[in-house]
Amino acid sequence: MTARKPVFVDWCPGCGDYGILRAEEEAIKELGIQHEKVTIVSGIGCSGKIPHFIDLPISGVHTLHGRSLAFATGIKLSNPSLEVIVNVGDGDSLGIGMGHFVNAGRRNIDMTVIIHDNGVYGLTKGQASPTLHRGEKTKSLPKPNINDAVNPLNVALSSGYTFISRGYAYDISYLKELIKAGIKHKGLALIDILQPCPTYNDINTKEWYDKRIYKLETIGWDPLVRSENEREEKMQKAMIKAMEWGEKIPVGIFYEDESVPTYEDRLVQNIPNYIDYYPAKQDIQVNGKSATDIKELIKAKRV
Amino acid sequence: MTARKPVFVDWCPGCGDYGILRAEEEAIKELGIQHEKVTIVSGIGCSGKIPHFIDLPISGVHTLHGRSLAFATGIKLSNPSLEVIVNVGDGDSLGIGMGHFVNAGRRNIDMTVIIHDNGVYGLTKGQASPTLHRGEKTKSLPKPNINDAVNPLNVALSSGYTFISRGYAYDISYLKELIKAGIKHKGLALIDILQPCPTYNDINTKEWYDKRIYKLETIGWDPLVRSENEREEKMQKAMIKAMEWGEKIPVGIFYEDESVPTYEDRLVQNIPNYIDYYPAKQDIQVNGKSATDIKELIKAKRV
Amino acid sequence: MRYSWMIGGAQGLGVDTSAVIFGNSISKAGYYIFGNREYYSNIKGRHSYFQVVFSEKPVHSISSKVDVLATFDAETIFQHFTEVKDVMIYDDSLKNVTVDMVRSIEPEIAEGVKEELKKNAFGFSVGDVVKYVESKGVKTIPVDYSSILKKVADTYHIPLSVVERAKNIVVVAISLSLFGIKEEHLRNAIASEFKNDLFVKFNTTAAEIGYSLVQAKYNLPELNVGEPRIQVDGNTISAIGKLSAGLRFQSYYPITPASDESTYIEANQNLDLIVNGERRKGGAVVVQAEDELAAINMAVGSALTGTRSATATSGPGFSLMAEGISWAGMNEVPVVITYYMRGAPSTGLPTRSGQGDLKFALNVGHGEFPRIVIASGDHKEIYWDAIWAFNLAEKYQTPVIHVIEKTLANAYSSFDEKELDGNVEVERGKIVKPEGGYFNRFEFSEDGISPRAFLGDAGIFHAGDEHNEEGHITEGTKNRILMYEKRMKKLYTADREIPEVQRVNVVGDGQVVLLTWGSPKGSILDAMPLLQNEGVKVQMVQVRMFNPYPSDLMKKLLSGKKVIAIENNYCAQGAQVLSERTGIFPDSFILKWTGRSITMEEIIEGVKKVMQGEKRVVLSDGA
Amino acid sequence: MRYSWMIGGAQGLGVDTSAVIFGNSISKAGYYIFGNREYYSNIKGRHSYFQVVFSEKPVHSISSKVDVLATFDAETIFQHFTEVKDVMIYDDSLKNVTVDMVRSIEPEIAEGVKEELKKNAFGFSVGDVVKYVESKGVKTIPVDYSSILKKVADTYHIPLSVVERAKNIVVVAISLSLFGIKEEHLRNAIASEFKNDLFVKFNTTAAEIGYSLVQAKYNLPELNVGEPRIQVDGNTISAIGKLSAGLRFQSYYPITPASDESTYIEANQNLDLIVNGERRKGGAVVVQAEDELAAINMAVGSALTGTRSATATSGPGFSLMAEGISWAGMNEVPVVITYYMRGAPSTGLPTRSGQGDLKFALNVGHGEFPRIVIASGDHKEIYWDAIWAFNLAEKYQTPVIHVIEKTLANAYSSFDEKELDGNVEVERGKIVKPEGGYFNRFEFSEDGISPRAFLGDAGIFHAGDEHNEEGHITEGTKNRILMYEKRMKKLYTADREIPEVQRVNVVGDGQVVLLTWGSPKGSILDAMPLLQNEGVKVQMVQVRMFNPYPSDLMKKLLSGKKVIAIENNYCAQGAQVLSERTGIFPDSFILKWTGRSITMEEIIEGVKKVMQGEKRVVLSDGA
Ligand SMILES: Cc1ncc(C[n+]2csc(CCOP(=O)(O)OP(=O)(O)O)c2C)c(N)n1
Ligand SMILES: Cc1ncc(C[n+]2csc(CCOP(=O)(O)OP(=O)(O)O)c2C)c(N)n1
Ligand code: SF4
Ligand code: SF4
Ligand SMILES: [Mg+2]
Ligand SMILES: [Mg+2]
Repeated sequence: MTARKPVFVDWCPGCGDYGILRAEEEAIKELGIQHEKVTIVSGIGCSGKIPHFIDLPISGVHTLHGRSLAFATGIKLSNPSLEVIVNVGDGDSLGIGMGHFVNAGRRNIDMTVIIHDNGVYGLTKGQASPTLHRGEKTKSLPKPNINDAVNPLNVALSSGYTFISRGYAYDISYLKELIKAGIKHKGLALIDILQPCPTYNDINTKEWYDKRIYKLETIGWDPLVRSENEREEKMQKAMIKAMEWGEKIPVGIFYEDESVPTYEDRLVQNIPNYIDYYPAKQDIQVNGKSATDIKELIKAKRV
Repeated sequence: MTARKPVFVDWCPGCGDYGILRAEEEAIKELGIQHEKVTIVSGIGCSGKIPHFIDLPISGVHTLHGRSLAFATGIKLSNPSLEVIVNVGDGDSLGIGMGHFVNAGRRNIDMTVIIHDNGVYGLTKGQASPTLHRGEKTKSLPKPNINDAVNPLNVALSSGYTFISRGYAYDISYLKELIKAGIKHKGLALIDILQPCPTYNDINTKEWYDKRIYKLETIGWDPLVRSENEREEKMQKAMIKAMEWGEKIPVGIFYEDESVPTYEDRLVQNIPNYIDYYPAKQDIQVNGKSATDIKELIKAKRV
Repeated sequence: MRYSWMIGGAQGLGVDTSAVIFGNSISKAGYYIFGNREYYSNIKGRHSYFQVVFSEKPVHSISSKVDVLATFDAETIFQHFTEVKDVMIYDDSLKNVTVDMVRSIEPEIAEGVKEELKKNAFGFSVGDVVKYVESKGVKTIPVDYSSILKKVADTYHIPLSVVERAKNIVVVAISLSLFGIKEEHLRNAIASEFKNDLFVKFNTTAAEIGYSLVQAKYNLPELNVGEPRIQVDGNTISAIGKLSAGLRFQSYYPITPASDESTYIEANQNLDLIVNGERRKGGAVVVQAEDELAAINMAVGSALTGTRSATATSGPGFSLMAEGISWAGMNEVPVVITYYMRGAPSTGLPTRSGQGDLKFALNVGHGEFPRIVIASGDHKEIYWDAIWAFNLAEKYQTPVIHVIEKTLANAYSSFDEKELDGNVEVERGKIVKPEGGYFNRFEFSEDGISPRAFLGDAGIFHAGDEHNEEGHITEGTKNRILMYEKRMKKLYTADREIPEVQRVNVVGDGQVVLLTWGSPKGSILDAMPLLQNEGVKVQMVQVRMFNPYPSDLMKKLLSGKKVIAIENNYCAQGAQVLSERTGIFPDSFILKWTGRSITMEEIIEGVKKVMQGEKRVVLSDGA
Repeated sequence: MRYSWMIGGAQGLGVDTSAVIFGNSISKAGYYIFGNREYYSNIKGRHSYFQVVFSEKPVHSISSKVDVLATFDAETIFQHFTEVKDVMIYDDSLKNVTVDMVRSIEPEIAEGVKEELKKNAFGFSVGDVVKYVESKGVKTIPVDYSSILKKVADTYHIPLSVVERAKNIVVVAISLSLFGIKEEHLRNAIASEFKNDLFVKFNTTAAEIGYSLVQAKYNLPELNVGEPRIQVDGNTISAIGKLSAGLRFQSYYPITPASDESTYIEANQNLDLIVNGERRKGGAVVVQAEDELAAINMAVGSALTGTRSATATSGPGFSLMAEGISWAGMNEVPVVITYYMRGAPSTGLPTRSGQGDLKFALNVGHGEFPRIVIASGDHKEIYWDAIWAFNLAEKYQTPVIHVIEKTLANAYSSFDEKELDGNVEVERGKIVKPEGGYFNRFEFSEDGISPRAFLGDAGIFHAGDEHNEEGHITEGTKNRILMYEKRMKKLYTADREIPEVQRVNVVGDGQVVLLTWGSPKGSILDAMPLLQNEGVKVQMVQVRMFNPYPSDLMKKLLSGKKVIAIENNYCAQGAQVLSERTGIFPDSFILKWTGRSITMEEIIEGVKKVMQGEKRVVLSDGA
């Protein structure tokens, strides 16, 4: 095992990303997954640097702005034995990456998507992100935000995500449990993390959140879809709950449904031995010669 | 006025697009808008050809697959005196174009988006589009559809569209009225049109729809948000209604809210004379010399 | 001996199927064929046509003129009457249909037709066209399709609408009868084409009637096919090559003319493997992505797991892949992009062909990194190049772009099955299996190539940012110089290792070089003996790899010769690359950008014009 | 006379501001300056630095060595100690800090530092570095920052944390005092930089203390500034140029180093217009798009309404624009893309500079269409080129790519205000105002340029598909040949109309040509007189327009000369374009791809090495 050169964690002091880093690292450790089997795929932004900062021999794929879900899809479907976690910025996933964000829901691959939701484009100096509300003027903005915000939870619910949750970066132990639940969930899990950016976002600060956040458990919320006929009702309830924003902001698991087959399950319908003999595992050569027998394909073209 | 060379309408016989063409043409005529002030922006697909087929001296901008909303945004914001209608395919708008579809909601520009929702990628020979439900196997598919469907109405509602409606391609007179209402609506209007594709989609056929479709008017549906405090409730109701799909399929206006300022309204906050003296109207040269006086900008850089 | 046959008709009416049946019958009679498909970007109603050329020797190109034109609608007649050389089969009942009555014909094309007829003092109806072609010595064969169809419908007591498409078979049968091909071959072709029993039956009846209508005019002898032959199109042979190479993941977004390749792979995704003598099943995953941004990045992600992965697209989709390709270059990912070139720019002529994107492919994505680009000239090359592409990608750990033009993608040709024989080498390059812990993916090395491990084997880091040997971001200048150089070095290593002769096809000899790449190869090959007959001795130099470019060999081959660049584009981009790399400029150009392939005759005429001093010959044959 | 000063410190601690204040003070004393900014892709904590070079004559480049290095942290010392020539100001209390204690320094860089110190038998602490530089004859000035700050804080009864950043001002004051610049200039610079009164006060106090600490060492005389001068960075001057040209719509997606341009435009969106003598307000709309796919297509849509529109981006965003640019080419849309090049490929070195994307820009997007590409070499050129870009776009109705490198975007220079004087010509090309009805947007014409009308004026049709004169789709071959040719012809028209001398800057004379483009211009200009002093007479040839390429002039200029290509990339892409267009190959190369600009000294040394026979000089100066 090669030693690791030191990697300087270069986020700003007080950044919510430190909380996410801690919670995610702990979650991986507590779940006892073999570290080398974990691949963290990230986008571009302050958030995108996270795999480099994790101090475990996991793999990190620091990809392109907005595209991490596509990379993750290729990775997970080619090697379903990997634990794939996708860390994305809010601009990354809901602005430039929105097309993939929605379409990933349609597939329900067994992965975990973690949004660093800070209301700004951090690494490009604080422009408004898609979750900043209209009319709000953070200290980084010269004029009040001109666009409306999207609601990531409801977009995810409308697109097929089967685990919908929200965390808070400064409540590390609670967040760690959420991440563990998301990873354990069989299907595509979303964890939208309220992540204060003290450098650019002086509206959604720690103080602001601290007095608003409450846990869904405290109101006896039951997110679990136990049978197909519960699905519609639970989804409607979750959607309405997800609209709550203002004086009170709920965190926790809004919705969870394991009755929808994952994309991997669906693939097995077409490729019976997919799970045991997935693409990355298949022998494609023997002594430098192709192992694939294409004779039948050629024969079908005989004249 | 130059005469127009004949343009052959090359959709398949029986295609729902003919109904949309008729309804849209009639809507424009009945609204009495000066034809030259209408710009129809379209994407790529069978649907994308529509501007060429409209037999009026409107303008047509037949753009790229998935990108029509971006073109339309540039057009409308540079010349808000134009009536901009965006005709898109379901693959076009909800697959490759989903990022723009959602982010357009955040702006609420005064335009009308018309989806030709046929469940397939028509022009590329019938692959599943994002609105085809999982497990469905149209005659064009070799295997049942592996992806879940998105719900365009709910994605639009979660993203800020202020007029949400659904039409049916074969009910031309009803559709025409919907289109008129969408055009008249001040803000971003969505008309999701159920458009049978007899060539590739043998599931969502005319027969299939005819026995399922009912009009929201018939159940006394009231889509209108009359004041800000009605908004949340009406939106929740619309979301739940929009989930109805199966034995009964509602068409009509699900939600309408004119209390949200349009992007143009918001721009006026920053540029007071924007509406009267919009970009396309401004004089940028006089006798070939720049009309813009940059002296103050330069002076601010003096040392 | 070389014959050319063409069938046309509105899209959606079975023209393709009938062309395949015709080609099959001809093949069964022992002839080699080459078939080219032309169609509008439309699902139903626009004009499409298919040309089949055949010979007792392998054929590689289409012709400007057709011996037999098989039609059953008016538009085909108007679009193609100037191309018939010998026989035109047509529907008698259409005699009074005029150009202006054909709504699907484009105004520009209708204008051209009327001009041509007017110039020769004819009217604008099908009847006039019949007279026109007859005046040029063409034999015309009127057919009463409706009575034939009625007879067929009556025989099986089925509605006329069901047998409508049997028109195709009638005209195919007439054609085969003219050529003197045994009816049995057609019967067999029909039997293997249609799954439905009733369809086999009524089409066979239609065939019999068609056959009986005419006498053999050409009397082609039945040839003896020694070796088994296959007949295959470019999309399919590319797919088979990829699977053979070990492709196990393909992501794509539907686009003409690329998606048929992915559809074929998915349909055949359950594969036969022979691993250490044991047979087992393997599976290739095919994902329909939400767009091409996703498609390329899914394929790149897949490659990181050690899977041989690819995507296939054409111009608009390729444009969207630029950023992802740049990431793959930066992270030294072996990924294959099969680039089906079509008529550009933008949506362009989406169902036609073109070679206008070569320099874009060579320079795609921001920044400097090795992009290996290869281009195939025919169906056999496509197969071997598809395999080559993966070996190059893995050996040099960089994206490989495999260029195939629409014309080859949709055309089919027949050739001896043994051309695909031979050991399929799977060279995976420097692969290691670390036992967990951290792994330095980007270790510096002499040849620029680092040992590669796969996700899951160890802690491995990647970044689109400049990174150190561990894959972590660093902005230090020393690392930057070395890491950048390491990536670029791989191109020099490749240049050193890949023999230049493998990168260029040279055929024939002579002071005049026809310099080309891609599909014009076939037309040149077919034209060369004919040119030689006319006393023009030419050599064909076909570039198969544009990066790393075979500069030394090209200098040696071209110095002091008269070089004629032949390409399906406006700028002669292949020649521009030559100039950049060698300083050599062609003397003259034969170019075509109509989206239609270059015909054999165009090569012959074009070369002759050049020999007479023309510097730039612009080709326009084909409707 | 030429001095170089450098300040460094962790990002987010005001290094930029202090460099601006320093530059301002120097400018006020009558000197021309050139300032370059280097920073990590990071918000807070990583090392950033600023070099200011000044002289009584205009300056255009940075230097390899600095006369005065102004520091207040340890990392700056470690990163830059080998670059100090004369004076190093440092924080006394850091003496025992070793390289390994600085967590933010990258491991690769720390290694290098230790190697250098070890080689010279020094330890690894700041104190050791002080000894090291002293051993090289550098004067070191220890400063007790904490007592100074305490004094400042006490004076105004404010917490220490508030005055923390006054360190910057202290070190700036010491530096200015060393140079002998009047304190008054600093005081004025502080007053105009800070809005907050208290800030002005305590910074002024800090400045006074700093000033008093040292004696003047250089005694720069106060110069008389005749004409007014401005001091401006590349982002800003590009924005001003665009507004001056009539830009009224800009769409963008945030990206370094492009977005500051858009931010500036939005901040100044309410414009002064003078229309027929009358003053009125105009407004430029700036839209933050959801991605660069949207950004380019919004700008293209805007252009269709007759608005002068643009977008600005850098590598990753430009990659995403490929498809949109191809549509704009196909539909002959005048749109300007300001392309800020940075360290590539992929995310690369996102805050550093580079010239690695030139060939991508020249070939961007699938298919053949005219892409006009111009590249600016300094701030004045940026201004005039921004205007030129719009005129070219509208005259030739095609996308224009204006290349500016990161180094110029973030650097600032001062120059005489009158350099921006002169008539700003706004040439809109063939524009017509139809009175409704249908309009043929794509009319064939001799020069390839069709009359253009705007959306709203008439029924106008566009399509990414090949289209006829009316803008409707057609796949006919005759139209295809003509319409394609029409588009390409515009490039020939442009080539004919734009004098080649406008496309190349030629400075000096001699048998040795330094061939370059973009930012190296400045370093070459500054190096030329010094080279001449050493007996090396060189000519600079700077290409300003890559398409249409000034082939004839370049042949004339370069034939028979010794050509040295100087570029900020690995492949010498500008030279590759030269070879493609003229068959001329440079004799040798001076290249740098570290993301840092080429310094004046590197040019001098590089040219000397080449004169001694080196074929490829790789530069590496700058931390
Ligand atoms: C295609 C592309 N466009 C733009 C950028 C520039 N960019 C880098 S980070 C960033 C925004 C990051 O914001 P967000 O995703 O919210 O992440 P955060 O920094 O807030 O964690 C942008 C726009 C890029 N890297 N790639
Ligand atoms: C970037 C890009 N990718 C792919 C295509 C190919 N393409 C043309 S039409 C089409 C699908 C159209 O489906 P939809 O949007 O549903 O429209 P419809 O034809 O059903 O009306 C596709 C994928 C393209 N033109 N551009
Ligand atoms: S800019 Fe904001 S999100 Fe980025 S590191 Fe700093 S505090 Fe965190
Ligand atoms: S393929 Fe379907 S959508 Fe397209 S024209 Fe035909 S019927 Fe209409
Ligand atoms: Mg963010
Ligand atoms: Mg569709």
